[in-house]
Amino acid sequence: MTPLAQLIEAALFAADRPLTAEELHALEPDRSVDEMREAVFQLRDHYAFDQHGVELQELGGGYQIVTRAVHAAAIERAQITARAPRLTPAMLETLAVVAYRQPVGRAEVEEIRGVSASGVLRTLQERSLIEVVGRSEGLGRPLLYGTTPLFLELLGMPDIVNLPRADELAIALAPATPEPLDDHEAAAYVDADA
Amino acid sequence: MTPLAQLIEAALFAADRPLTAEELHALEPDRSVDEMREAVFQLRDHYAFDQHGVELQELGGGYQIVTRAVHAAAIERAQITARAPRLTPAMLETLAVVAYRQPVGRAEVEEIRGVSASGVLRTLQERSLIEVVGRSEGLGRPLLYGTTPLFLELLGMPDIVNLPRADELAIALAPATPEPLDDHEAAAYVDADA
Amino acid sequence: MTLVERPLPIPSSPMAIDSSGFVVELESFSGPLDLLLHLLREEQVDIADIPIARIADQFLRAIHSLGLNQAADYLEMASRLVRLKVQMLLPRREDEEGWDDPRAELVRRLLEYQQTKEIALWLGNAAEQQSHHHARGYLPPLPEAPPLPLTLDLIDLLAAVERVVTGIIHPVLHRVVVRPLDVEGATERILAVLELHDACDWREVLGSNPTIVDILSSLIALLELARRGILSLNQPSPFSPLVISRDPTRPAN
Repeated sequence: MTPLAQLIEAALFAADRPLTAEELHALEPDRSVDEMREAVFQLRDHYAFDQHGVELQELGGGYQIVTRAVHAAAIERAQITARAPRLTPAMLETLAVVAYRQPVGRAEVEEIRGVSASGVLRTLQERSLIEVVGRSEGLGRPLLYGTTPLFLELLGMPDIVNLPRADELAIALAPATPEPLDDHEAAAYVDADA
Repeated sequence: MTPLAQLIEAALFAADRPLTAEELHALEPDRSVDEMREAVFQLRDHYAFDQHGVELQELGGGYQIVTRAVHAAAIERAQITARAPRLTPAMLETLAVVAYRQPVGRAEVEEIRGVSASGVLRTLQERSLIEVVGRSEGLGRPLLYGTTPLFLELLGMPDIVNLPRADELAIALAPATPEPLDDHEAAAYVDADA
Repeated sequence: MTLVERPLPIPSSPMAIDSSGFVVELESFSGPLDLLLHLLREEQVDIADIPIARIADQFLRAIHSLGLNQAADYLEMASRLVRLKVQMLLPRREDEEGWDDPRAELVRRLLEYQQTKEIALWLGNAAEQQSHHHARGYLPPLPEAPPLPLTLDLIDLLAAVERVVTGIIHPVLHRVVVRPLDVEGATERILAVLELHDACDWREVLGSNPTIVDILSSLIALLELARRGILSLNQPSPFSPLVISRDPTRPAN
C-alpha cells in the first residue's frame, strides 16, 4: 500500500463516523483532495483484491471501513460485540443503600448519596433489581423501595439476611458519629494523674 | 488471506476491546484454539508485510487491531479522534503500588505513598483501571484491589508479567532495614536524661 | 551526621521566591514523601544520611503555604521529622552500645517510595507510547438480540457500600478537657525558693509528691521567669541536673 493509503486506513479506522474526502484532506494538506480520493479507492481495491474481512463503504458522502456482511452472522452468534452489561458505580451505590435500608424512600437515598436518585432508581426498577414495596406514612406518602428476588439470584444468595451485617463492614452503615469521651471517663482520666 | 483470517479480521474490527483466543474460538467452534491463534498471526504478518496503516497487538491477554503509531500525529492534527486523557502522577503512583503488590488494600497504598488514597482509588476504579478482587482477612476485612485488563490495554502490554521486575529497576530495595526505635524505647531513652 | 550549617540553597523550580520567603507549589508534589525527596535532591544529600535538622526546617517552611485539602498528610510527616530531629539532637552516652539510628524507618520508606516513583514513570511512558495507537473509533450498533443477563457480584456491591459510607460526612466532635494549670502558684513557689538560695535544683521547686499538673505548671512558670530575665536555666554538662539560678543582677528582695 502507498503511504497515503496507509494514513487513510489508519484515519478511517480511528474515526467514529464516516469521513468525507475534505476531512481526509486535513490529514495531508499538501496533497490535493483528488489525490486523497484516489488513495481511498486504492485502499478499497486492496481490501477487495486481497480478500479482507472488511470493506470500504461510501456512506452519506463519506467513507467508512465496515466488516463484510458475510461475517455478520458468525460475529453475532459469538456475541463478540456485546458485553454482559455491568452495573455502573452509581447503580451499585444506590442498590447498596436500598439493600441495607429497605424499605427506603427516594429522599433518604438522595440524602445518603448526596446526589439526585430518581433516574438511577427508575433504571434499577426497569432492570427488576428493586421494586416498590409500599408507601411511607410521611408527607406526600412517598414510595418505598426494596430489593427483588432477581437481586438475590444475581448475588447467588438465598435470602437478604445473608448479606454481611452492617457491623461486619469496614465502617458500619448505621449512623455512626464517633462517641466522644463522656464526662465520667474524662474525669477518671484526670484523676489518674492526681 | 485465508477465510479464517478474514473472519478474525472482521471480528477484531467489530470489537471495542481485545479478544482472547478463546473468544475468537466461539466464531468457529469446529476449528481448534491453536488454529485460531495461527490465523491471528497470519493476519498480523499480513498487516506488516503489506504495510497497512493498522497493526495487530497483543494486549491484556487478547488481540486487538490498532493504528500504527506513525500516523498518530496526523490523526490528532486533523482532529479525527482525541488521545486518551493523561494519567496524573498520583494515579500513576497508585497504579504502580497496585500493579506490584496486588491484591493490596487501601492502607498499604497509603503507607507507601504517604497520602490518603481513597479519592484516587475511586477514580481508578471508575476508569476501570483497577477493581476490587477480594477482601483481606485483617481487621475490618478491608477491600483488596488489583489491576484490570484495561490497565494492560492502556499500557500496551500483553500480560502483567511484562512489567519490569523489581530487580530490573534502578533502585532495588535494601534486603533488610534495622528496626526503628519504638515508642517504648524512645520514652525510656528520654527518661534516662532526666 | 554532619550538622555543619550551610547557607540555604536558592530553591529552584518548582519553588518560587517571593517577598514573604519562598513558596512551594504543592500541586507539583504528589505527597509529603515526594516533597521530601525533592528537598533532598536540592540539597544533594544521600538518602541514607539525611541531615534531619536542616531538612525538617525546610519541610516546615515548605508546607507553610499549604492548601488545606492535603494538610493532614504533610503535617503528619512534619511532626515525624520534628520528632526525629529531637531524637537526633539528644546527647548519647559514650558507653551506649548498638544505638539504632532513628532515621532508619524514614530511609526505608523513602527508598520504597523512590522505587514506586520509578515504576510510575515507567508506567507513564508505556501509557504515552500506547496513546499513539488508536483503537477502532466506530463501533457497529449491537445486533438485535435478547439482552445478556446482568452481572452483579457481592464484592462489587460491598465496594459500593464502602464508597457510600465513606462519602457520608459525619460531624466530628472533639471534647477538650481543660486541666487547670496553676502557673501563678508555681511562680510564687519558685520565687520563694530563690529568696532563700541563689541557685537551686529543678526538684526543689516542685514540692513533694508533684502531680503531672504541678510539673507542667512549674515548667511553664520557669520558662516564663527565664524569658523575663528573673532567673536563668543552666545545664553544665550532658545528663547533669538543671541548675536554676537567680539573675545575679537582681538582688534578692
